[in-house]
Amino acid sequence: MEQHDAKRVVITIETPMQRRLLAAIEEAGVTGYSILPVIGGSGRSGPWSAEGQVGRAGGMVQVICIIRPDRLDGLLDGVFAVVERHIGVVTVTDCTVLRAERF
Amino acid sequence: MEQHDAKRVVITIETPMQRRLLAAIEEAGVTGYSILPVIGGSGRSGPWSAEGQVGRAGGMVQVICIIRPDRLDGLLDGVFAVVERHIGVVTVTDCTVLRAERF
Amino acid sequence: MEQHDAKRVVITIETPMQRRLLAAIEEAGVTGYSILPVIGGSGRSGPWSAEGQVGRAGGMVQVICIIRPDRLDGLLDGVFAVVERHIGVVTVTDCTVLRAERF
Amino acid sequence: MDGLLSLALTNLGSPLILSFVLGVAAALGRSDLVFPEAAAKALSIYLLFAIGIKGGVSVADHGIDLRLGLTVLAGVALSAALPLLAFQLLKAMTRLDRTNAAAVAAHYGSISIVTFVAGTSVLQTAGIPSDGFMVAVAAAMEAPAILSALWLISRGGGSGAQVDAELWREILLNGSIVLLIGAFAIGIIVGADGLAEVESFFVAPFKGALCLFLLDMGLVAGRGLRRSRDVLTPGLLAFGLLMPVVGGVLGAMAGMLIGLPTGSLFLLTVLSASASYIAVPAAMRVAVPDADPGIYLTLSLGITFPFNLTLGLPLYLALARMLTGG
Amino acid sequence: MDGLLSLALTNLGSPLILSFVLGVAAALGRSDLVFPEAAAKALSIYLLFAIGIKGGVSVADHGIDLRLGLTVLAGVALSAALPLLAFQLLKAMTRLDRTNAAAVAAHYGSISIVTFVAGTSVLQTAGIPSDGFMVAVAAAMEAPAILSALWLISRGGGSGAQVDAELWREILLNGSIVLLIGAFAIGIIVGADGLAEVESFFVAPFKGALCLFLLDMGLVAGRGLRRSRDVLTPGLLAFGLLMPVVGGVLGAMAGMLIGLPTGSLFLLTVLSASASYIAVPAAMRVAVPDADPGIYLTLSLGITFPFNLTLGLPLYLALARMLTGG
Amino acid sequence: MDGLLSLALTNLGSPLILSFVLGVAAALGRSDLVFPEAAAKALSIYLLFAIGIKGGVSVADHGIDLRLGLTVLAGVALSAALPLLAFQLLKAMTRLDRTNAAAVAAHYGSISIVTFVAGTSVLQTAGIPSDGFMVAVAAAMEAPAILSALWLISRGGGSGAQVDAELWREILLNGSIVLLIGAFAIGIIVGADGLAEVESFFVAPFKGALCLFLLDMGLVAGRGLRRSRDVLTPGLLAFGLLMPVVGGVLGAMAGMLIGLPTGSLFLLTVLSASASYIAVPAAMRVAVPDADPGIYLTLSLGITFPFNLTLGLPLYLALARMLTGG
Ligand SMILES: Nc1ncnc2c1ncn2[C@@H]1O[C@H](COP(=O)(O)O)[C@@H](O)[C@H]1O
Ligand SMILES: Nc1ncnc2c1ncn2[C@@H]1O[C@H](COP(=O)(O)O)[C@@H](O)[C@H]1O
Ligand SMILES: Nc1ncnc2c1ncn2[C@@H]1O[C@H](COP(=O)(O)O)[C@@H](O)[C@H]1O
Ligand code: NA
Ligand code: NA
Ligand code: NA
Repeated sequence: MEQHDAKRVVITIETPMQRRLLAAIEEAGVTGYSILPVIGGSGRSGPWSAEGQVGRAGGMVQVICIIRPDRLDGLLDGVFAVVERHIGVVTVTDCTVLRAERF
Repeated sequence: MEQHDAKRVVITIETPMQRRLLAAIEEAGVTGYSILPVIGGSGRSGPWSAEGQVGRAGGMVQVICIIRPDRLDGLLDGVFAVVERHIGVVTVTDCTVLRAERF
Repeated sequence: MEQHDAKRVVITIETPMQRRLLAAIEEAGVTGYSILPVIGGSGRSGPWSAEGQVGRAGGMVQVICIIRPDRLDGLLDGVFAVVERHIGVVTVTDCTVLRAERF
Repeated sequence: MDGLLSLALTNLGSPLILSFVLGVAAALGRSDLVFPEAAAKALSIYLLFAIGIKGGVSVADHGIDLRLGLTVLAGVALSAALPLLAFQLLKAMTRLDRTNAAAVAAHYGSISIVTFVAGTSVLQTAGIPSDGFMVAVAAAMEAPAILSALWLISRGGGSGAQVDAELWREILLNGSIVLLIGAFAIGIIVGADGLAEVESFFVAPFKGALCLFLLDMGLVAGRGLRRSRDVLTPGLLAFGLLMPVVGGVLGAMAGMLIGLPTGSLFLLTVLSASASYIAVPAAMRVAVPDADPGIYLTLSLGITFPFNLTLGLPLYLALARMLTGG
Repeated sequence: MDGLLSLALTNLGSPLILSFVLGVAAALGRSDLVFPEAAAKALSIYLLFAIGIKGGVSVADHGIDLRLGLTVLAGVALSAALPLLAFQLLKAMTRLDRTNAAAVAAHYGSISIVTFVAGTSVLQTAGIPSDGFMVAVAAAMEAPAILSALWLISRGGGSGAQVDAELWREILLNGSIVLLIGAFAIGIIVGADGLAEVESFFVAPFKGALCLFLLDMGLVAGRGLRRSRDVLTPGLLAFGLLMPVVGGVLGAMAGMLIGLPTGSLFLLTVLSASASYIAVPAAMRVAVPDADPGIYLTLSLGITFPFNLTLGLPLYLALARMLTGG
Repeated sequence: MDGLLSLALTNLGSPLILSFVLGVAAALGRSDLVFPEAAAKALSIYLLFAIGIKGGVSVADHGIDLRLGLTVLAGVALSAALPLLAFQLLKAMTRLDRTNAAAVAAHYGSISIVTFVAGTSVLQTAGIPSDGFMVAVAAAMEAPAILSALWLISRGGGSGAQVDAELWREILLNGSIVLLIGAFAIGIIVGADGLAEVESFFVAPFKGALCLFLLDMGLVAGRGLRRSRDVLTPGLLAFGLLMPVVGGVLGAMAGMLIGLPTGSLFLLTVLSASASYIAVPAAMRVAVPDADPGIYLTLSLGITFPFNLTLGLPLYLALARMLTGG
């Protein structure tokens, strides 16, 4: 099966910032992403869990973008502008994809 | 800790196709996978969110298979037959695992 | 955007062991992780699904740690002690991160 | 006509419809009000079980007669025939290709159980009785439409639809049908005495629970509309408003032929007028992946469902009353 | 015997049992009917809270006497002793190794709160009163069985069980116990007046809510059975049907010794006959990871739970009536 | 004073408060009792809808008068002014920097709808009527406090808060406000007749449902406290107990000026005394990410909410009675 190089960008961010992050992603010309729920975690601001929340203020989501390598810089710039002052983790991994025409 | 090379195959697919995808994976001789919920996303067919659904038609799941590198081609062939005409994203990443005897 | 090398460690483990795994992770000096729900899967002990459960005994979660490469061995040792006798899958992937000072 | 208007106003002023309107408004205003997916599913299980058991108990009370069989048959025939009609209308009114037109058509032959439930609620408010077996008719009308649509597609040649035994099992044993028919059977077995034991859970709070469910349906419909504005051509919009009326009239005529009383004739009208947005979309995603869900979901959930709920129900009730003199 | 049969039929024809049967049937037929996990958890919180508060209010009304203490003691003793008996039976009837046999045994010493709840429902239908403190007995019987099983394993040498203080805290403060005992205490404090305030939430709709919960339990049990057919040897199956009866008889005898009246003796029988499928499996996964959950979950949830619910309850009631002349 | 004590005891002995206490205790004891997130959200939708529709129906019954407008105005003024006061208190009592102090202050100007709901429940038990429009006052008080806090921050220079039109839309159309006001409008439209249709869902079971919700709030508050022990300096703790009383007294005085009767004056007191833990934290995360949620959530949810629920409510009722002679 033919595979093509791509980048897998995973952004873990607070739920209240989700809408803004997606807007930034789309502005960077990336229209493909998937959102996964995060039910708990820990970081510099201590541990939290979805069950320990009443509002959505404390929750997080994971946004995954599979992109062509040449779009990486544009995406990261846009994402960073949103994440900069907020908590959130951004990782980039090399991967390969089937059907490269879709990215 | 000793680590062994492996492949991490992630398939994002519509919920109505989940049963068929798992059958194809098993037919390819892969018996290990984990399923993660996807709560929203965007692609060529536009954005969607789990909260904007009444039925299961629109939802997606992420199926993750950790496999020995030599099983990759068989798995991708089987997966592709299911995903081909359907929406869905397939990525492959190199990784290492503990306890290689399990894969 | 400047990126830094890191390791992405993903541990899929039974819910009843979650608390012990997190304790082991923290003991290894790693304070950053995110927990994602797993809604089903299959392995040597056969297939399962979150909907087929009454208690939490059968469920699984995915714990993701992004760490500096030099912390990998310590983390894996701690994790392995917990996972050893239990079902659970551990994978390690190379990745890059923004804001390395956070890890 | 005056009666029709006041009927429409009564319907529009009921807590049920207002809850739906609130949901649509919140979604269009992009409020972050959301109904957890799990809660919506749990509510729909509750509603299906409640309506099923009540239908079964009513059948246990009144006995089974020939009407039941005839009405189920009529339902199956309507479900199978309406897609053919819808397909012709779509060819005439819109530019959809064969695949998309057939996929949309399937939805209009099948039914929306929530519209049905809202219909029973309208009957209850108006104090009109109906046959308990209409629940079974509803279940019987879910699937035949899918068959017709697949036939329409295969007739057109092309890559065709991918249908296997597994898909048929999924369609016929989908959760809603199993729950509806299962609860119906339970109702027949336990009868009025059995229902009395669980009345304060399944009967008394029913309407209030339906309010919250319709609030969620409103949110879903509103969000769907916001997202798919571009999809909606005038032709599609007109179809989404015309087809339920056409289907409803045919359903009412079938009810006349069988000699159904007002309440049941009304419900058969409602079933024929309503369009599926749960079972059929799932089947289409598997069997006809090339059809665009943006089109069929927007039509059935964004246009026809709100139309039926607000204006359709009083219209169909007036029609049923006129036809039966009830 | 005639009375027993009619009792069994009444039980089988109740909405509760039929809902369970519907769930099992849907799962065996591989319907995609699913109950959202969150809804099932919420329902179980509701049921535990309701049964706890009602028990507490009843204790507040009738006062505490020596019987309470004696029955709790009897419950603890039964919970600790039944695993030893179950272990011997398993050794005789099956080929399970020591670890798996002990893990299974733990489940049969502990209890199933849903079976208990269904038992109170049967009593209510039959119009037989019972002591409110039986809720506390249920809570007290959850954990001792685990201790016995761990002792059985450690006695056998080998790698042994991994038990630490943390695990004990988890077992003793597991959600069900805390909720049951907490609501029980609330019931004692607020008494009948306090209960009246929340009656139309916790009392009236209780049975209907239990229907939906049993529907889900049926789905879970049916799915479990489908998946683990291979695991079930004739010996295991026989154990899963025999052990509850043996446990129930011992529970009934203990109740006789204490002099419990019909209702409470019945409930002690039910608790002894029932097998855990929530607290004990979780504890076993942590402490005895080598034991196969496919075996103990299939037995307790797939065999013993359905048996108790359908045939066991009427049997135990007949037994309780016979023994107490009630 | 004797009356106050017995009032406090009645409140502490109600199933509502005891459920909350059970939740706190379970969390502090690190039980694994958890309430599924989806169930908590569904319950809060139910509670908001129920309280909104009841308020609307009551307004439909009694008509609208000048008092409504005046009270809404008073509410807005209190919401905008209390943060300024809170900010000064924080500067005097704690070492928080400007950003954190302003973020905390915002919470105390805004309101906690659950505290409000518990307040209406206390009124109902005491048999004291209140104005239905207090629901609208609650909604009106949610947002102004945020504005004041942002002004406090921007006045201090520095990087400042990031506020855009999008954020304002999110704040003003947040789910709770839309639901509360929407259900309130539905209540006004459908009136008492409409409410009667859904009474056995929205009215009768209300208190019991609130019990379960408070159980969850207790779990959340307890868990929050366990996690943030280190954050809580004596100064912060004192502020968390003092500020609600100060806010409450100001609210009561405003109510006196308008001439509100006992019940409504009590509710205005409760709103002023309560602190937000849903809408404001979300807004702060977006606009003032540098402020530490550990501080403001611990204070409002871990200290002030439990204080208000247990001791505050009877205190404010005694105050309201004293001031109005009611
Ligand atoms: N190293 C990490 N690996 C995985 N997730 C992390 C990591 N650091 C932070 N997170 C996630 O991001 C959230 C906020 O992190 P922080 O801003 O460091 O408090 C945490 O609660 C985790 O869910
Ligand atoms: N580039 C991508 N990265 C991550 N997820 C994607 C991507 N493209 C599509 N998806 C997911 O797959 C779904 C369907 O994609 P599509 O078939 O392009 O509409 C989307 O809604 C996303 O959840
Ligand atoms: N190769 C694999 N890839 C992904 N997930 C796996 C794999 N093997 C096991 N799992 C997950 O781990 C669980 C337990 O695996 P096992 O111990 O092999 O039964 C499975 O149910 C899956 O959720
Ligand atoms: Na139809
Ligand atoms: Na037992
Ligand atoms: Na306030």
